[in-house]
Amino acid sequence: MNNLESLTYFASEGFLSVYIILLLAASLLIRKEQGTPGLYYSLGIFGLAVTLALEIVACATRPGSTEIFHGLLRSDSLGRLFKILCLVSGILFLLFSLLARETSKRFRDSMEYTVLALSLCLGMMLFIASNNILMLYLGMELLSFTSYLLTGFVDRDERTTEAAVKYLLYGAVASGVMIYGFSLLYGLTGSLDFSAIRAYLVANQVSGSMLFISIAFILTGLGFKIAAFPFHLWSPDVYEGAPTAFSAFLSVGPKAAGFAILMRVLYQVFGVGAQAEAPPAAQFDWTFTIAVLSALTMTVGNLAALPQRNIKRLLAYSSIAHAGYALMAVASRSAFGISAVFFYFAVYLLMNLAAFLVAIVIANEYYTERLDGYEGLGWKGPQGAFLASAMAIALFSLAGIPPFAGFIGKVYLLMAVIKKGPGLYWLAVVAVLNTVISLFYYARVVKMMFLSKRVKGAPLSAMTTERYVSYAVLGVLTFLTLLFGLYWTPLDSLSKLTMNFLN
Amino acid sequence: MTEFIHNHILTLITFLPLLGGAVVLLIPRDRKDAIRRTALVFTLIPLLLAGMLFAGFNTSSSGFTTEAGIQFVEKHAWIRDFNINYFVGVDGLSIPMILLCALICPLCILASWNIEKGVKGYHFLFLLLETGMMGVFVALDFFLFFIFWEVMLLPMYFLIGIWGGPRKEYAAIKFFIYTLVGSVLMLLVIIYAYLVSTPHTFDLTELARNSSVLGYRAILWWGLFIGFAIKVPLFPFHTWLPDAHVEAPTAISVVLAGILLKMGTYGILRINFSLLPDVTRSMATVMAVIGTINIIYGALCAMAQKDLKKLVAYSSISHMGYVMLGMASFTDEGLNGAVLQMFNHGVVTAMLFLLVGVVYDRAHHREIEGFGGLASVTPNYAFVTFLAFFAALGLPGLNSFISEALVLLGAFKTHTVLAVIAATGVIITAAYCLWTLQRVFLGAVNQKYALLPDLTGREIASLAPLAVLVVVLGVFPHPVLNLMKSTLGSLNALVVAAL
Amino acid sequence: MELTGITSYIIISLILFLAGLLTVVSKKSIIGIFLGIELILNSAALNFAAFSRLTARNLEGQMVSMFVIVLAAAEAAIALALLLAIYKRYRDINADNLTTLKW
Amino acid sequence: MTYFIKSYGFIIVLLPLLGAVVNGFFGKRLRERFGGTASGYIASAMVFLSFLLSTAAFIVVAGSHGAAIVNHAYTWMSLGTLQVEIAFLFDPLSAMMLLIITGIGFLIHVYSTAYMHGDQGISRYFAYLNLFVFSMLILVLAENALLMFVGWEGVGLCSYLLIGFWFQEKQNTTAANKAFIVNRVGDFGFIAGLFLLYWFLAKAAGPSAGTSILSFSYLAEHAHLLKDATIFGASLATVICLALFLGATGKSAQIPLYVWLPDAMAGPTPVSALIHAATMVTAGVYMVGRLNFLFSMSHTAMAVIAVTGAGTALLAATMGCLQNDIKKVLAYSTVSQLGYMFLAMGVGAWSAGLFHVMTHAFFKACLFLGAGSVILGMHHEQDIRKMGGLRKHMPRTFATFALATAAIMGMPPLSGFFSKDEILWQAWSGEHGHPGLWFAGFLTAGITAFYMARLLFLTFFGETRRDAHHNHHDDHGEHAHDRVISESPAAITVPLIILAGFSAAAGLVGVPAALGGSNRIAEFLAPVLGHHGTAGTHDPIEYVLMAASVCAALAGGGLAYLFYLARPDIPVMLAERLGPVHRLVYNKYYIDEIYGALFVTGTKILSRVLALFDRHVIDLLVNVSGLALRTQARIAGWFDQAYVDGAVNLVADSTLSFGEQVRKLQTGRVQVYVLVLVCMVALGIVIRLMTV
Repeated sequence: MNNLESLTYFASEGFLSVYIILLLAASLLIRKEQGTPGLYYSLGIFGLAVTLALEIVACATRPGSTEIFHGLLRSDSLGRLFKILCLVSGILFLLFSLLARETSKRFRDSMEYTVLALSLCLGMMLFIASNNILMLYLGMELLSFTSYLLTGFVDRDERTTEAAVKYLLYGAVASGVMIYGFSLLYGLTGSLDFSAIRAYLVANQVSGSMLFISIAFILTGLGFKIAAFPFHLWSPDVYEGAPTAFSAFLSVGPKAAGFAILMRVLYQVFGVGAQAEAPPAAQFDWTFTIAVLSALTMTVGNLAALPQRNIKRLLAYSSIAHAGYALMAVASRSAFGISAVFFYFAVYLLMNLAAFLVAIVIANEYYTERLDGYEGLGWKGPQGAFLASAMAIALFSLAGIPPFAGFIGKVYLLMAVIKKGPGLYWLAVVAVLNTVISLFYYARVVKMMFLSKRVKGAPLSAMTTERYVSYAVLGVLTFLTLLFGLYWTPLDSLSKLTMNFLN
Repeated sequence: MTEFIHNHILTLITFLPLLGGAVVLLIPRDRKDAIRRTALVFTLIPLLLAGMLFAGFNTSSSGFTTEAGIQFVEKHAWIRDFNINYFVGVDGLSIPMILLCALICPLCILASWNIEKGVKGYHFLFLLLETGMMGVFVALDFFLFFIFWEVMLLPMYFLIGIWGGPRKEYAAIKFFIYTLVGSVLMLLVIIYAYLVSTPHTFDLTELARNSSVLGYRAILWWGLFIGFAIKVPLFPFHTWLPDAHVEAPTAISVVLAGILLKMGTYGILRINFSLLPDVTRSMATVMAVIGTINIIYGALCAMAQKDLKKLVAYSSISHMGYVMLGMASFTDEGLNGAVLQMFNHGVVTAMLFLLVGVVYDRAHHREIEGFGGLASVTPNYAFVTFLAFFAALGLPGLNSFISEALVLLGAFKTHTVLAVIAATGVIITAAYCLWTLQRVFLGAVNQKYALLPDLTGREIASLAPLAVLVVVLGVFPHPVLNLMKSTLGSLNALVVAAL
Repeated sequence: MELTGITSYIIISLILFLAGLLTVVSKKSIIGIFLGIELILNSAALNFAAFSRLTARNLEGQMVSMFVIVLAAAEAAIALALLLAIYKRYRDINADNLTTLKW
Repeated sequence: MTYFIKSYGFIIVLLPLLGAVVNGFFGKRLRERFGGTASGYIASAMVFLSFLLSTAAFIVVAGSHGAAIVNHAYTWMSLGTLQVEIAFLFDPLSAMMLLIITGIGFLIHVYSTAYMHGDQGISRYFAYLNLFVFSMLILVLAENALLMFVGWEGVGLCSYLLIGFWFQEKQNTTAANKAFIVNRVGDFGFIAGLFLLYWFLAKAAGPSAGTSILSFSYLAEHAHLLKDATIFGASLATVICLALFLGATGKSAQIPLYVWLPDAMAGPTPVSALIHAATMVTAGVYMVGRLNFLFSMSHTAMAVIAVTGAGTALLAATMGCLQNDIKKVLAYSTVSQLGYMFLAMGVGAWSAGLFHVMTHAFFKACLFLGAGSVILGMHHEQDIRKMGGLRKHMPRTFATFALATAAIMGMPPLSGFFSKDEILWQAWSGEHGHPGLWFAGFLTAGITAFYMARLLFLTFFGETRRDAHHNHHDDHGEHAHDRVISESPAAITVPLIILAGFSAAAGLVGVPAALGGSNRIAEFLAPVLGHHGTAGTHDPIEYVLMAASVCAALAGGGLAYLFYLARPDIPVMLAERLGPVHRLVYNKYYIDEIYGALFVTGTKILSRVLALFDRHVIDLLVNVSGLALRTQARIAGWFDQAYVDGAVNLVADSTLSFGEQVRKLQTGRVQVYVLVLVCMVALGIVIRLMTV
C-alpha cells in the first residue's frame, strides 16, 4: 500500500507524532514557573487518550490485516489490540507519575518527562506494528532510548543513574546482538521484509544451523525486551532504580509490546504449524526452545523472588516469572496461544499495576519500598484496610488464585499448552508448581499486611486529591480484576480477535 | 415465592451467606452484636433451606452420572464460549454434606461470639467461607467446582492467620501452600478433561458419561487423588492439619475438621470414582492401605499428644481413614459407611473442637495434663465431653459406631487383612479417648480450676444440636442412610462394573 | 556467486562481533565497554552492507547500515550524558562502582 | 400375653432406660425436692416393673414349648445385603437370662438404696445402674448379633462408668480405663468374627434383599454352610469361632484378658455383685451358648475354649488363695468360676455351662453383697486380715455368706454342687471332654473350697483383728476401729436372704438323672442348645467323680480350717519356706506387670515414637536417651514431625535456599550480566549444533 493510502491506517501513530512535536513546541512557550507538573502530565494523558481513542476506532473499523507504507508496517488486529494495551498502560504510567511523590513533587522538568513518555509510546506502537527488520530495529531503539532516559530522569539517589547505565549497556549489547542476528537473516534470505523473508524460507532451503544462530541472536534482543531468562538480569536492578511509576510501566507496556513482536516474528516469519503451507518449521522448530526458556524463566523468576525484601524488586522478579508463564503460550505455537497471551497481558496489566499503585501510595506515605513498610497495613484504619485489601487481591490474582482474573489468565495459558498435546505437558506441570512457589512470596506480603499484629509506623495521613484519585484508580483496577475473574466473556471475545492476524 | 425458593434453593443456600457477608460489611464496625446477629441470621436461613431440601429430596432417584438423577438442578450458561455453566444440583452424595455444612455454620457463629478483634472482618470472611463450602458441594460443573474449591482457601487463610494462635502465620501459610499444591494438579486435570471431551465440556455428569475419552488415566487419577488426599488429609500429606487446627480459632477448627476435610473424600467420590472408575477400582488396595495407615497412625499419634486440640486433630486423621477404607471396599456397606462416617465425623469432631474451645476460653491453655477432676467442677461440660469422646471411640448406640461398623464390614469383604488391622484401631482409639477423659475430667480436682464455670447457655445452644444428632443417628440412622443409599449404590455399581 | 568474497566479509564481521563482546565483558571503563558495543554494531553494519552488495543485491541492507550508524551515535549521546552523572558522583567511570543494585 | 410380648416386648428393655434418663437428667432436681432416696426408688421401681414383665415373658416362653417369640421394633440399617433389625428375641435362653438380670438386678437396686445412701452422686449412680440393666437386656434379648454387640459394648460402658464411679480417686479411673480398653481388645475379636461370618454367608447363601443375615435364626439355619470353608488356609469356622471367643474372653475375663476384672472391684460393691459377678461377665458365656451351633462346628475352637476355661479356672483359683482384699478374693473366684463355665462350653455342655451361669449368679451375688455388708459394717475396711469374728456382730450377713460359700464350694445339695458336677461330669465324658480337663476342674474345686473357706474363716471366725494391722490407708480417717460393728439394715439383709435362698435351692432345677432328677434346666434350654447325648444314661463313673469333687471340696475346706483357724502359724511358715513361689502367686504371677510392660508401655512407646517423628532429630536423641530413664518418654509424634512434616519442610526450605542461590546470579555487575547472556546463547547454539 502506498504512503498516502497508508496514512488512514496510521491515524493514531500519526496523531501521536504530531502531538509530540506540538508539545515540544509548547514547552518553549510555557515558562517553567507557570506550569505545574499536573498540567504537563494531563496534557500527556490527553494526547495518549486521543491516540487510544483513534486506535480503538481503527480497531473497530479496519479489521483484517494490511501492510502499509510499502510493507514497512502492518496494520492488523494483533498489533492494534496490543497497542491498545500499551496505550492504556502508558496512560496509567503518566497518571502514576503524577500520583507518585518522586515524579510529581520534586520534579521540575515534567514537560520533558511527558514528551519522553509519549515518544516511548510512539516507539512502542511502531515496534508492535513493524513488518520489516529496519522498522523493528528503529521502533525498538526509540522505545529503548527513551526508556534509558526515563529510568535515569529522576535523580533519587545513586541507584537511579546506576540503573540507567546498566540498562543502557545491557540494552545496547542486546540490541547489537539482535541486529547482528538480523543481518545474518538478511544474508540468508536477501530481504528485510517479513513477508518476503517468510516467502523465501518457504520456497528455499537454507542452512538450519545458520537460521538457528540468527534466531538465537534475534531472541536475545526480544528476550531482553520481555525480560526472559537468560536476558532478564537487567530488570530487577532497573525496576528498583527507576521511578516506581516507570517500573510499573516497564513491567507491562514494553513487555507486552515485546511479546507482540516476538509472536509476530516467530509465527509470521518462522511459521505457525497450523498453517497450510509447509512452514519453515521444517527447518527449525523453535517450540522446544521457547518451552525451555519459558520453564527456566518462570522458575528463575519465582525462585529469585522468594528472598526479596524490596517490593519493587519483588515485583520485578514476579514480572520475570510472569513473562515465563506467557512464553508458555507462545511455545504452544497455536492461534489460541496468541489470544491467551493477549488475555494474560490484559489481566496482568490490571493486577500488576494495582500492586504498583499501592507501592506508590505507600512510598509516598512512608518513604519506603521495603516490605517492612507494609507491616500491619491492614489494621491502619479504613484507608489501610482498603489499600491492603487491594494489594492482597492484586497479589493473589498474580499468584493465580480464583476468583480473580489472574487465575483465568493462567487457565488460558495452561489450556494453550495442554491443547498442544503431550509434548508440552511437562511445561504445564512446571508452570503449576511455579504457581505454588510464587504463593510463598506473594503471601508473605499479605502476611505482613494482615497477619502481623504489630502496626508499624504512623496511621495514614488525611485524604488528599491525589489520594482520592489513587484510590479511585485502584478501585477500578481491583474491581476489574475481580470482574474478569468471574465473567471474562468480553475480554475473551476481544482476545479472539488477535488470532485473525494469521490469515 | 415458594416457587422461587424451590427453583433456586441451591443458589440461595450457596449465596445467601455471601449476601450476609455484604450486609455485615455495611454495619459499622463498633456494633459488634449487630454484626454477630446478622451473621447468625444469614447462616440460619441456609439451615432452614437445607431443611426444606431435606424434606423435598427424592430418596429413590439414584442416577449418579445422569442429569436426571440429580435434583434441584439449576443450569445457566456462564461463559458460553468455553461451555462453562453455572450448574448446581444435589444427589445422595452431596445432600448429607450440604446438611452438615448448613448445620455447623450457625453453630460456629455461636461459638465465635466471644471474638472481639476485627469482628466485622471475621464474620465477613466466615460467611464467604460458607459460600465456598456450599458451592463445592452443589457444583456439578468442574470449573465451578474448582472455583469454589479455591475460593475457600482465601478466607481460611485469613481466618487462621489473623485470628489464630501463636504460630498462626506458619499454620496459615502451610495450609494454603499444601492445599494449593493439590489444587493446581487438579486444575491441570480439569483442563485436560475439558480439552479431550467433544464437545468441550466441564459438565461433570457429561464427563462421567463419556469418561472413556480420557487418556493417561492413571496419571489423571493420581493428580486428582493427591489434590483430594491433601485435603482429607491422608498420610503422608497430613502434617498441615495438626498445625492448622491448633492455631485456628475454635470455630475455624470446627469448620476445618467438620466440613473442609470432607471435601477431600467428597471429591474422590464425586470425581475420581465417576470419571475414572476403572483406575479407581484398580487402586483399591492402595486406597485401603492408605486408609488403614491413617486409622492406626492417626490414633497412635493422637495418643502421644499433650495438647487437647492436637489430639482431636490427630483423631480426625484417624477417623478420616475409615472413610478412605470404606470407599476402597467397593461394597454398598463400605461406601455408605464411608459417607455416613463423613457426616458423623463432621458432627462429632465439631463437638470435640467446640468443647476444646470451651475449656480454652476459660483456662487459656489446652494442656491435657494441666487439668484434672473437671467432672466435679463442671458436670454438664463433662457430660457432653464424655458423650462426644464416646461417640468418637465408636460406642454402639452413638452415631460413629454405625459408620465405622459399616466401613469395617465393607472392608472385611474386600480387604480382610487390612480390615483386621484397621479394626485394632478401635482399641487404640478407646485408649487415647479414655486416657484423655481421665486426665482432664477424673481424679482429684485441680484446685486451680476449682471454680471454673460450667457451660453457658450460648455454649449449650451450640452443642445441643450436635449432641442430639450423635444420639439420634446412633439409634436411628435411617434418615441419613436413606438419603444416600440409592446414589451410592449406583456409584458403587459403576465402579465395580468398571473392571 | 562469489562465495569466497562473502565468506571473508562474514569472517571479518564475526571477528569484530566477538571482539566487541570480549571488550564489553572485560573492560573496566564504561567508555571501553561502550567501544565494544560500537564494535558489535559495526559488525552488524558491515554484514548488512556486505550482504546488500554481494548476495541480496538490493539497497535495503546498506540502508540499515546507515541507520545502525546513526542509532549508535544517538546511543553514544545518551551514554555520555549518563556517564557525566556517574563521573560527578564517583569521580571515576569504572563499571565496578555500579554494584549498589544487586540480588 | 404372647401377643403382648410379641408387640410390646421392648418395654422390658425401655423401662430401665427411662429410669436412667430420669435419674440422669433430673437427678439433681429430684434430690433437691425429694431427697437422695428418690433416685433409688425410681430406679428400683423401673427394674421391678421390668422384672414383672420378664416373669410374664418367661411364662409365655415356657408355655410356648421352645418356640421363639420375636418383637420387631424397627429396621436399624438396611443397605445392600445388610439388613439389621432392632428386634428382641424371647426364647428359653434369653428368658432365663432375663429373669436373672431383672431379678438379681432388682435385689441389687434395693440393696444399693441402703448401700449408697448419702453418697453425693447417688442419682448418677442409679442412672448408671439402670443404664446397665438396659444394656444387659439388649445384650440378651438381641435378635441379631450386631444388636447384641450394642448391648455388649453398652454393658462395657456402664461397667466403665461404675468402676470409675468415685472418679476423684485416680486408681478407680485407671481401673475403669483398663476394663474398657481390655474389653475393647475382645470387642475387636467379636467384630472381626462377626464380619467374617457375615460376608461368608452373604456370599454363600445369596440371601434375598431384606434378609437379616446376622439374626440368630438365620445364622442357626445357615451355619452348616461353613463346614468346608477356609480362609488363609485355615478353617473359616475355626477362625470365626476363635475371633468371637476372643470377644468372650474380654467380657468374661478369661485368659488372656482377665486382668481387668480384679481391678474392677474399685467400683461400689453392689456394682461388683451385679455387673462383675452375676450378669455382665457371663455375657461371654451367653454369647457362646447363643451361637453354640457355630462353635460346635469347630473342634479346634472348642478345644481352645475348654483349655482356656480350665486354665483360667485353675490359675485364678490359685491367685485367689493369697488375696487379702475381700472383694479381690471374690473377684478371682469369679474369674475362676467363669473358667468353669467356659470349660463347660468347650466340652459342648452348653446347658451345664448356662446352668452354672445361673447358680453362680445367685451365690456370687450373695457373696458380693455379703462382702458389701461386711465392708459397710467395718466402715469401709476391705482387708480380711483386719476382720475376724464378725459372725457375732453380723449374724444375718454371716449366715447368708456361709450358705453361699458352701454353695460355691460345691457342697451338696446346694446349687453349686449340681452345676459344678454337671460340668465336671461333662468334662470327663462329653463328646469334647478329656480326663485332663476334668482333672483341672477337679483341682480347681479343691482350691476354690480352700480359698473360700479361708475367706469365710478369716472374716467371720476367730477374734477381731482390727488392731493387728494399723489402718494405714483408712481414708475415712477418723479411727474406724472406735466405731461399733453392727448388722446392716433390712434393705441389705433382705436381698441377702433371698439370694441365699436361691443359692441353696436353685440347683434343684438341674438335678442330674444320675441323682434321680430330670435336669429340667437342660430340657428347658434344649430348644436353643439342643439335647446332650448323656442325659438319662447312668454311668457309675459319674458317682465316683461326684464323690471325688465333694471330697476335694471338703479337703480344701479342711485345709483352710487348719491353716487359718487351727494353726495360723503354718501359712506364715509356708510363705517363708516357699518364698519365691509365694511371692509369685501373691503378686498374681506378675501378669499385670508383664501386660503393662508389653502392651501399655509398648503402645505408649510406639505412639510416642511416632509423635517424636513429628519433631526434630535433636528431640529424637533427647527423648531416646530419656526413654531409658522414664517410662513417660515422648517418642510418638516424632515420626510425624521429623520425617513426614520434615520432608515437606525440607522441600520448602530447599526451595527457599535455592531461591537464595538463584538470586546470587544477580551480582550487580552489568558485565557479568552480559557474560551470562553471551554464555547462555553460546551454550544454546552449541547444544543445537551438536544435536542436529
